[in-house]
This record gives sequence, structure tokens and C-alpha cells, in this order.
Amino acid sequence: MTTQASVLENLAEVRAMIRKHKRNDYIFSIIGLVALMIGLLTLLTLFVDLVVDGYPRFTLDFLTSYPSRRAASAGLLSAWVGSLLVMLVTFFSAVPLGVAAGIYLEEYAPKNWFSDLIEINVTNLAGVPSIVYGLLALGLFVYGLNLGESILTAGLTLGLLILPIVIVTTRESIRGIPVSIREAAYAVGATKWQVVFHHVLHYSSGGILTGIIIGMARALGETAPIITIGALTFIAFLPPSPVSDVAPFINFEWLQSGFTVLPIQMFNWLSRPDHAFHINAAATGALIIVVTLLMNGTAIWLRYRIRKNIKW
Amino acid sequence: MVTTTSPVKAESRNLSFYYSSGHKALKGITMPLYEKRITALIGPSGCGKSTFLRCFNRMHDLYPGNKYDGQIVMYPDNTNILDNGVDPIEVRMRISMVFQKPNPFPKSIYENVAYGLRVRGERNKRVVDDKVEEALKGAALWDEVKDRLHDLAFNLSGGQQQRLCIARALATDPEIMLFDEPTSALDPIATANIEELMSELRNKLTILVVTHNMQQAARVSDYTAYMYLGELIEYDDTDKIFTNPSRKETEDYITGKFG
Amino acid sequence: MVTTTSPVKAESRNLSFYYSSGHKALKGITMPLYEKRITALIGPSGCGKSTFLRCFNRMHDLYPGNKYDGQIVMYPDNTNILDNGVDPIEVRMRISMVFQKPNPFPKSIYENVAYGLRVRGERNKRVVDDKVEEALKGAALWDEVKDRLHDLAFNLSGGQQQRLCIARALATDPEIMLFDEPTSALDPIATANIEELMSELRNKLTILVVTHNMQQAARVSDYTAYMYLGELIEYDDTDKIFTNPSRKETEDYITGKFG
Amino acid sequence: APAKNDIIRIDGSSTVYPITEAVAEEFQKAKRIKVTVGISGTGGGFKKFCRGETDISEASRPILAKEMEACKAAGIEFIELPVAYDALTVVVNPKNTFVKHFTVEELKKLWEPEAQGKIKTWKQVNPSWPDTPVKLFGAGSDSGTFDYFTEAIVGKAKSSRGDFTASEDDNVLVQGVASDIAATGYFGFAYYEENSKRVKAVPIVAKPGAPAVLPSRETVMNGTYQPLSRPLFIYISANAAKSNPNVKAFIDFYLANAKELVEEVKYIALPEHEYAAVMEHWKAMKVGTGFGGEPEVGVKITDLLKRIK
Amino acid sequence: MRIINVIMVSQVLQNPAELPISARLAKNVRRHIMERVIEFILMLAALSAVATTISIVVILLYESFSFFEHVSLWDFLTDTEWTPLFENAHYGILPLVSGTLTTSAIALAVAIPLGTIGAIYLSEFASHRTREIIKPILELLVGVPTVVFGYFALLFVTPLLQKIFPELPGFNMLGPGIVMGIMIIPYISSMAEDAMRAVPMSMREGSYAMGATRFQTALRVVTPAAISGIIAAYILGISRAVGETMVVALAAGQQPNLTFNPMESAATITAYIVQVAMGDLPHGSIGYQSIFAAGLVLMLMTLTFNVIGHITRKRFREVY
Ligand SMILES: Nc1ncnc2c1ncn2[C@@H]1O[C@H](COP(=O)(O)OP(=O)(O)OP(=O)(O)O)[C@@H](O)[C@H]1O
Ligand SMILES: Nc1ncnc2c1ncn2[C@@H]1O[C@H](COP(=O)(O)OP(=O)(O)OP(=O)(O)O)[C@@H](O)[C@H]1O
Ligand SMILES: [Mg+2]
Ligand SMILES: [Mg+2]
Ligand SMILES: O=P([O-])([O-])[O-]
Repeated sequence: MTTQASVLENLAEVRAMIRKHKRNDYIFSIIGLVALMIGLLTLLTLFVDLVVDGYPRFTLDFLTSYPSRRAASAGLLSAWVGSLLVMLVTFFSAVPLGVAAGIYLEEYAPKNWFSDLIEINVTNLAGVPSIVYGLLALGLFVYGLNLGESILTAGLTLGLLILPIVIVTTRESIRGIPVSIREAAYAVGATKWQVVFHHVLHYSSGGILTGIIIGMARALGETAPIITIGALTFIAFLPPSPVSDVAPFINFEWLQSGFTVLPIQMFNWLSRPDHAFHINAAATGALIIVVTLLMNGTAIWLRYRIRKNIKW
Repeated sequence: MVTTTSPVKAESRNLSFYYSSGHKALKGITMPLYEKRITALIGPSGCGKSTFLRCFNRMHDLYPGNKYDGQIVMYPDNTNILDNGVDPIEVRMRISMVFQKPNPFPKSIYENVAYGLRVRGERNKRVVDDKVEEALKGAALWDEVKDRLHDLAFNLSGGQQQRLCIARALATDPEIMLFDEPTSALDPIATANIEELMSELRNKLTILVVTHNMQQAARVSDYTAYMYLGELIEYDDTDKIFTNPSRKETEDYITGKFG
Repeated sequence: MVTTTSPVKAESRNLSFYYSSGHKALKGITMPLYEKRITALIGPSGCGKSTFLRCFNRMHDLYPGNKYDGQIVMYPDNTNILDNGVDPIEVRMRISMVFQKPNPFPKSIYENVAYGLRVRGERNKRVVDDKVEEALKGAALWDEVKDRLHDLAFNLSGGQQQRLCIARALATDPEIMLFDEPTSALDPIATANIEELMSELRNKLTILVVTHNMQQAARVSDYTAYMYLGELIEYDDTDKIFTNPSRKETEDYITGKFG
Repeated sequence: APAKNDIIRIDGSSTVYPITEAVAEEFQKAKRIKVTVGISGTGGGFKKFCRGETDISEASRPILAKEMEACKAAGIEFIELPVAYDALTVVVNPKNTFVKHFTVEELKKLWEPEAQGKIKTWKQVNPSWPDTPVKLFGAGSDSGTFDYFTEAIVGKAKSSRGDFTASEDDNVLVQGVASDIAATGYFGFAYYEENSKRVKAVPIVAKPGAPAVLPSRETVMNGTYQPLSRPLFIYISANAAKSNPNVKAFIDFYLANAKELVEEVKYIALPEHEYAAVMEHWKAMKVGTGFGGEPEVGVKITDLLKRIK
Repeated sequence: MRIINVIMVSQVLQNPAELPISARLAKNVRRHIMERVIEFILMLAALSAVATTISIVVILLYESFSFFEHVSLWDFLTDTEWTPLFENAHYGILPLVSGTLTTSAIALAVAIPLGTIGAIYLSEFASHRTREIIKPILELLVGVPTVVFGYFALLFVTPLLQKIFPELPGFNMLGPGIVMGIMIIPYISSMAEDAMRAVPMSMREGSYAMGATRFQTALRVVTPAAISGIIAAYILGISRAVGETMVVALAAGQQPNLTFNPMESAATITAYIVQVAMGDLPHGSIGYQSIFAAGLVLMLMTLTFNVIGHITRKRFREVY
């Protein structure tokens, strides 16, 4: 028979123990928050460090002048134009390929060893270190196909590098579209391609876009594979313009042009003995971070919005 | 409800169906659909009603490994729509379908209804406008949406969405319309609307409807088929089925002893 | 089944409960739990049985936004366990719970039973060994598992897993034990085992059990409460409820006219 | 990739790079002709040059026999032009107090191939130095600096131990020595001048009994900083020089502005008369090298130019 | 016959209404072919992934094959020196492997505890709101280019560490290891959190019902239940660390050094590859081939980790 006294005595003991245990809860939640903040603080420190160092070069001139032996007048013009052009190639190689592959795997591929093979391939490619893509580029594009150390080579390399990202996000966003929508379209007589083009692709475009942005941000910051194919040059001019004023108005000569890109320019300046160049490098670093964070931020925001808006 | 006899619009002949799993979900079903009549399919869950219905627009072709055996013949042209030489897409243009849960596309109301025409390559805006209006009127939705045709379809209520799906199915002038439990996701008022609509549609086309709700079958249909374990147990005038079924199994089901 | 009267072990007083959604799932329930008696909660799905049961060990505190209104008082110490000053952990140490689906931890049989002691900081192996054995015996599982105490609990059958969960709940000598449809995931033989076990446990502690199965309530409980839409419709001796309920609603439910 | 006429392609020595970069920058401002300058190291540069991928190759040592063969095989003739002097500077960490100077002997002991895996402490090099580890930082195997240093110190080009931090990127070396008390390394004089606060130059004793000499403008010019003084070169494809007016314009510009720009980037300019001789040599478009296909230590430029007929 | 069919079909497309109904049902050949063509094109795109893998493998194997014509596999695997570009050439991959493993180990020593703690915090302690804020921020961290992290390691972290360990050389494995660790925290914490969130609520309720605190529940029930998913996160983290290039290339020093001492400088496989690639090695030389041999080893290492990681993760998914 439980008496009031024994119950109360017991309770006092239990309460003391609970207090002790709850202290652990409290301590852990602080540790947990700190553990997560370490990453964030690092990022912040890094960014502040770069901003403080690079501050004097946050001018428009910095973006509109060519590299120079004089740190103070050196600029990023050829680097950001190079980055832009390389990204253009990357975009046009990875996006159609990746989206098409994603569509094939989700919508068309029969469930057999063949699609398993592709599937395993894509997951593994996503884990291949970027430097290995550099080796691929060196062996295949530079020497195998003789494309040289050109914008085309760099763009294709980064395209392959982000291909798995595009494929995986494409598949994920396609998977979110319910069967009932597909069946509805088929039921009014749409062909498979019409279903894919009018519906699947249309409704998953937001999700696919986030994948593309994240992939492009990654490509923008990649350095190792580009070093491997041998950039790192003094380039104080722009590649031939992709558009011209005489017919046929578009030319592809720029694809074969040599180039430099933002991370390489940063790398280059940091290997200068003169400290003044390190300021340029810091400013470049801050710029790369801002751009990639903006891109990633857009992607995350976009995904958030899609999740919020589309409730099938 | 059956007033006069009417020609047969389509007929399943000894139709069996196998899912890719090997499961035989339909076992030799022979059954007519009379023109401009409503035929209801009833039976306990899993008996194969949806499976049967979805044979009529070859929906099963979408999933590899499914197999039909037997025929579904359409009149007056006497075509076996399960034939390999027949294009399932063309079948779906003649026989449209309304699903259990309203499934409008995440597009505007207008585009939802126009979709069947777009798929057929219709570009003429006048034609499309007219058809959309006609279909929405046919689905008793025109008055409610005519001022917001370019709103997103998702913004409609469940019942409105289902009527929109009916309008979408109507817009291509189908000869037969399939309904798979079209009201099971709807509230009683929306259900009554849809039932009324179906009765009206009977003037224009042939209807096959699957329903869980026996009262509904009794209310709307001219003929009723009772299925059990993939077999057609009984097919007859609705009145007859509900008042005086010839088979014991049917009676048990109708009276709620079972199911 | 009620032989002699017994003191009240706990009592809900005008207890209402609101889910974070704002839904009021319990509406002013006042009901006693008699010591060393089994009280059964019955009622149609969604009537609030689980919600009520889970107030007793403040399970609702795990999810933010839920709100209690009213009291649950425990005797003999007269504590309102819903009071803000009372730590839910303390409540859970006094009142343990067995869930609908067996939910053993991914640990050995031994560690599953010892868990409550470990959580209380018990380190003495002898004490733990003894308690584990006692609890497993109490849950009528000892003979079946004594040779494989260190096997993973997942390797037990469903019924054994449920008895393991009972042993786990028993090991810490709770004053009250809550069962939320403890047999609904089990086969008839396992169910019979658990029911027998509950009758035995009645000698040691107070039991509150939610069940869907009216026969089960009739078989195992001393008192039965019938709930409907968050309200307590009737509470009485089990015999009385099942033979001669005072309310019409209860009778309808008991006789299967409804639910 | 096919070399295109409208772009002047330059690659090679990281040591010469700052000079060429300065010239290229000014040239592009003046002439609007496109120039690219890469950094592959002297050896890397010659490899591209002899494959016909570049018009001009920079070098911090003369072309080697092997490279001449490669060029010949590809039908590429070249014009060799010295453009500046450099002093290979041996440095230690500023906190290192015991190294007062290095003799060539000591450097050899430290860097020869036989030292690989064996010479690990300072004491092993010179018994009066402490028994603490020594860390080495030197030029990468593709660089002219490496070839020149090994030739000058070990006596045979490319003959070096391999267990040191080898980098084409001189800043890695500066960084390495500056941040490690145990370190010593070598690189071009300009890199030392830019970082003279972070690393300490060590005087070199050329021969037993000779004085210890620190690298500087004067000691290079007066020939006392031996054996690590060296000329820096550019090599111009004769074909490009003759057929491509842009290349010709570029070299004209290079030589006309060399003195000023070399000094600006903290290298040691040739004396006026030597630049004049080089200019003459260029005007005459004399192909070939003044060396026998191996790095030669301590030659005078005027002598050198005379060797080429 | 076939031609007639096609003609008929194109008529169908133009004017469906005017045709007899049964003709409308005939297979539309042109459309049918179009659909096939589209499917084929899409399949080719999907095959690009396979082609990429094959190209990588072929190129690595091909160049490595030439490499191993000069160097015996035994030397490659057992020699303790890696000096392929020098007079006294040695081709022992071990120093590069030791550098790779040491930097990865340091990274994991940082990332595993912090990542796990972070994951537990996010999944078991943080409120919904906190989680919604923190997770995207962590994702941002993944987006920062590694070259920036490399300079951070070299110019910020190492000098900081030198204040604690004055003996620490400017190039060392500790600094970049730590930075790499911080870089991969988000990978580990977000994947481990997914695994923990997949643990069914009933398991947690069982624990709380026994009077356990959050911490006890997290540590004794949720973590063990999610363990294979968490381990998969670790393994994929290892694979990332092993393949990371710029951070180590910039800050770990570039001297192949058979040591596991984090206070020393060393080269990793990846660092060796970029370092060599920065110069210009002629196609076909042994130095050129050596980076492919090193790349092959790297590929094999990461592939092993990736495969193990995916298998663990898949198995774990099957449990719930
Ligand atoms: N994709 C499938 N693969 C294999 N078997 C299936 C598939 N879809 C349905 N079945 C099986 O076929 C049988 C008939 O299913 P069907 O959906 O036609 O039943 P139903 O009468 O429509 O039931 P309900 O009223 O629940 O919708 C069932 O036994 C079902 O399990
Ligand atoms: N987390 C929740 N949030 C909001 N409402 C809830 C929640 N859980 C349950 N409810 C609602 O509270 C009411 C009571 O639910 P409860 O689970 O207590 O019913 P029950 O009687 O146990 O039913 P069952 O027999 O099906 O288990 C129901 O209307 C249910 O929809
Ligand atoms: Mg169905
Ligand atoms: Mg319940
Ligand atoms: O880059 P180098 O001048 O040493 O060849």
C-alpha cells in the first residue's frame, strides 16, 4: 500500500534527479547550437576577413580594368568576363543534358538493369572529386579531342562536373508531381512527350531551376579542375565577342579563346610576392563569396517558396 | 429509368486483364454499354471496378507489363479498341475520363478546359474560346467561373474542381465518358450537383460510372453491373438489380449483408 | 468484477484539451480512476479516447502548442499533475504507458526493460538484473526470453514485443499504467495473453485502457467510460454499462447501432 | 590548339613572368594587340614553344640540348635574347640565428641527390649548427631556377634530392620559409626583395677562402655574387619574328622599355651597353643559342652574344 | 502500303473531324516515330552519365597503364618516397596516401563530433522555427568556393594555431584539416539529421513515456536507431574529405611526406595533382602519367567510400 509519506519521499528524490538530468538537456542544447554556429562563425570570420582586407578595391574600376603589374590598377575585367563565358558553356552543356537525363530516368526508363546502371552511375558521379574531372578534361578534351586550354574545354569540364547535380534535382522535382496529373493529361489524349513537355517539365521547372542555380554556383567557384586544364595566365583582353554586327551575328570563335576566371585570378594574385596583390585577392574572394551566396540563397529561397506554394 | 431501348455503343467481350504483377484482376467480362445511357459498376473494394473502367481508355497501357485479353468493341465503327493496331491516344480522344479525386492541372481554368484541344493541335483562338465556353456550360460551371477564366484552377472548391475536370473531358466531344467514383472526395451538396450533371450529360453521351455508393448507383444509372473478385456477377436494369436481383450474391451485397 | 470498493488513485476534474490546431478534443471530463482497478475507455474513432489517456502522462507536452484546461489530481499526494510547476518527466516516472503498436527500442531485450532504470541513473548491475527479471516475469515473458536476453528486441513476435513493452513499463514500478489499444495490432492468441496479463497486473497497479473492442472492455475492465465527440457520455461499472446503460447513446454504441 | 596570328602567345618562366607581364601590359595599352602570358616554368614553357604553341618563351636558364632537339624536330628556330639579371637568393627564416653564410659545399651537401632521406638536420650539414631538423623549399622540377640552382650548386642540371617542398609558385616558397623556423629555400631576387622582412637572405661563399657575399644589385653587376647570378632570357620563334609583325613589334617594344620596366618590377636591369648589344642582336635576327645546351654559370652577356654568329 | 498509311496519318493530323471514325483509331505513324525519336534522344542524354564514368575510368586506366609499364605495382604500393619528377625518382604512393588520410582524419575529427551534435540538436532540440532558419544557412556554407577556404586555412587559421603551437610550420596538415572539417560539417549534420528524423515518432514517445529527458532520448534511443544512416553520413563525409583539393593544396604544403603527424607539412593525392598540373608536363611523360596513377588511387578510394556509404544508407532506408 502506498502511503502518502512514502510517495512524497520518493517524489523528492525523483525531483532532484530530474533537475540533474534536465541540466544535461540545457547544457547540450547550448553545445548543439555552438556546434552549428562554428560553421556559421567561420563563414562570417572568413567573409569579414576578406572584406576588411579587400575593402580598398571595392570600386567600379576594379571590375572594369584588366589585370596589371600594378596591384592598385589591376582589375577583374578579363576574369569575370571569362567566368561568365565559361558558365555560358557550362549552362548550355549541363542543363539540356542533365534535364533530359533526369526526364528520361524518371519518365521513360524501364525498371531494369539498364536504368539501375545509369542510376548507380549518377550517384557515383556526384561523389567523384572535382580534381578527377580535371584529369578527365586534361586527358579527353585537351589532348583527346584537341580542344586546347580554351573556354570550351573549361565550360564542358564544369558542365560534366555539375551534371549529376542537375540530374538529381531534376529527378527529385519531377518525382513530386503526382501520378494523377499525368493520368489526367493522358486521359484527354496527350502523348507521352506532350505530358512531359506541357506538364512534367512545366510544373517541375522551379525545382529544376534551383538545381541549376546551385550547380552553376558550384561551377563558378571551382578551381582545381580549371587549374588542371592549365589556365593561370596573364590575360588583358576579352575573348572575341559572341555577337557581332555582321551576319551571321553570332560567332563561336570565343569558344577557342584562352581565358581566366575569378577563382584563378584570385589564386594568381595570391601567389604574388607583393602584398598589395593580396588585397586584390581578398576583394576577389569577397566578390566570389557574395555571388555564390547570392546564387545559393536564391536557390534556397526558391525551393522554400515552391514547397510552400505547391500542395498537390 | 430506362425508357426506350437504345443501340449498343460499346461492348466488352470476354475481357480479362492481368496486372504486371501477374495478378488477374478481370476474368472474362462480357458487358454492353448502351448509347446515351448511364451504366454503373458496383462491388466491394478491390473487385476490379476501376480496373475494368480503365480498360476503356487504355489507361493501363501507361504502365509496362499490363496485359489485356479479349476485346472492347466500339460501335458504330466496330473497332476493337484493345487491338494492337489501335492507337491508345486516339482511343482516349473518343473516350474521356473523370477521376476519383479532382485532378485539375495547375494552370488557369481556361487552359484546363482547352487542354484537350491544344493536344489536338487546335490553334484557332475562336474555336478554342467557343469550345471552352460550351464545355464549361455543359459542366454547369460557366456561370460560376466566366469572370475568372484565367484564375488558377486550384483556387476552385473541390466540387467546382470536379466539374472543371468534367468540362475538360467534355471539351473534346467524347463519345463515351468514364467516371471513377467521381464524388467520393466531395461533400453531399457537390455530390448532388455532379449527379444532376451526369443525368444531363446522358442526353449527349454514353456514361460508365464506378461508385461505392449504392444509393448513387440507384439514383443515376440506367443499368448496373455488380462485380466481385474480377468477375461480372450480374448485369441488368438498375431497377431490377436493386429490387429483384437474380443472384444471391448481388442481393447480399445490395442489402448490406456483405462488403 | 468489482469486488470491493477501493480508494481513488487519480481523478480528472473538468478536463478540457486543445490541440495546437485549436481543435478542442476534450470537453470538460471529470472521471475517477480507482486504485488497483482497470478502467476502460470506449467510443467511436476520433472521440478523444487517446487524447484523454495521453493527458495522464502529459504526452501532449511533447508537441508545442497543445493546451490543457482543468486538472488531473493524483492521490494520495493530491498533486495536480497538469500543474505548470509539475515536471512532465516526474509524471511519466509515476505513470507509464503501453502503446497501440509495440514500439521496442532498437536494443537488446534486456536493455529495453532496463531502459527506465538507466534513465533514472541506476548503475548497480545486480539491482538492474533483478528488476529486469522481475519485470519480465510480471509481463509473462521471462520463460520465453530468459535464454536470449541479449538478442535484439526486434526479433520477437508482435505479441512478445508488446509484452516486452509492458515489462519495460513495469520495471520502474509505476503507480498507474496506461494502455492505448494495446492489442489492436496483435493476433487473437497474443491478445488473449495480454488480456490475461492485464488482469494479473490489476493486483499491483491502477490501469486505464483504451480499446476499440467492446468485448475486450467487457472482459477485462472493472469500470467503463463511454466517450463521444470529446465528451464523457457515461461512466459506470463495466457490468452496468454493458447490460443496462443509463444513456441512450451508450446503448446505441454498445449494441452496434452506431459507430 | 592552333596558334593564331592576332594573339601573341607567351609562356614559360615564373621568374621572368613579372617582366614580361609588365611589358605586355604596356604594349597592349600602346598597340591594342592581344598578348597572353602563362606561367609553366622554363621547362614547361619550352615544351610548348617547341610544340609550336607559343610565339615567345621566357626562360631563367638557357635552352637545353634536349629542348633544342625538340624544337629542331618541329622545325622551330629561335632567337635568344637576355633581358635582365637575377640573383638566385638563398634564404632562411628570420628567427634562424646560427646560419651566417652558406658555402657552396654546404649547399651541395644539403641539396644533392645523395642527401635524399639522409640529411635531415642542420648539424649534418655543418657540425657547428644545432641538431635540429632542416626543412627545404625549392623550385619545382619544371622550372629554370631549379635547373640553374642544381647546375650551380650540385654541378649537374636537374640533379637534386626530391624530398623537399617543390613549387613552381615562388610565393609558396616564401610562405614556407617565412613560417617555419627550420626552413631554408631559394628563389629569384625579386621575390626576396618583396619579402625581405619575412625571410632572411644568406650570404654565399663561392670558393673556400672567398668572402661571403649577399645578393644585391651591385654584387650581381660587379660579378661578385657567384655562382648564383644569372641572366634571364626570352626566346622568340624565328618564324613568328619574321612572319608576324605583331611579334616583331612586341619585341621591339620589349627591348626599348626593358630597362625601365625591369627595374620597376624589382629585377636587375642589364647595363645600357648590354641592352644595346641585345637590340643589335635582335635586329640581325640571329638564330641559335650562345650556350652549349646546358646551363653555364657566370657568363657575361656581351660574350654570350658574340658567340652566336 | 506503309506510304499510304503515312499519308493518311498526316491527313488525320490536319483534319480529324472529316475522317471516318475507325480511321481515326489507326496508329498515327508520324506521331509514333516522333515519340520514339524523342525517347531515344532523352536516352542518349541519360547515357551521358555513363559515358562520363566510362571516360573517367578509361582515361585513368589508360594513362596509369603506361605509368605501370615503367613502375612496378609493388614499388608503387610499398616505396616510402614519392619523388617522380626528380633525379632520384621514387614512385611510392604511400606518402601521398598518408597525407590524404591524415588531413581527412583531422577533418573528420572536427566534422564528426560537431556534425553529429549539430544533427542531434537540429532533429531533437531545435524548435521548428530554429530549424527552418539554421538549415538553409548551413546549406549556404556548402556553397562557398573551396579556394577561399584554402586561403582562410593558410592565412588565418594556421597563424592562429601558431599562437598556440609556436613550433607549427606555416604549411601543416592541422590547419587545412580543421578548415576542411568545418567545411564538411553541413554535409554530415544535414544527412545525419535526415536519418534521425526518419526514426519514427513512436520510438521517441516510448522513451519519453519512460520519463526520459530529451538528451537521454536523443542519445539512447534516436541515435542508435538512426545509426546506420549516421554512419552513411560519416562515410560520405570521408569521401568528400579525401577528394578535397584546393584547401590542402594551398595550406598543407606540397612535399610528399610519409607521416601521420598533423603538425608536419605533407602533400595529398589531390594536392600533388594540382601542383603538377600547374606546371606543364608533356603529354606522355612519366610525370604526366603519374598524376593519372595518383588520380586512379584517389578515384578508387572515394569510390569505395561512396559505395559503402550508399549501401549503408540504402539499408538504413529499408528499415523504416
Ligand atoms: N497496379 C496494380 N498492380 C497489381 N495489382 C493491382 C494494381 N492495381 C490494382 N490491383 C489489384 O487488382 C484488383 C482490382 O483492383 P481495382 O482497383 O480495380 O479495385 P476496385 O474495385 O476499383 O476497388 P476500389 O473500390 O477500392 O477502388 C485488386 O485486388 C487490386 O489489389
Ligand atoms: N495532433 C493533433 N492535432 C489536431 N487534432 C488532433 C490531433 N490528434 C488527434 N486530433 C483530433 O482529436 C480528436 C480526438 O482524437 P483521438 O486520437 O483522441 O481519438 P481516438 O478516440 O483515440 O480515436 P481512435 O480510436 O481512432 O484512436 C479527433 O478529432 C482527432 O482528429
Ligand atoms: Mg477503384
Ligand atoms: Mg486512439
Ligand atoms: O619559373 P622558373 O623561372 O624557375 O623557370
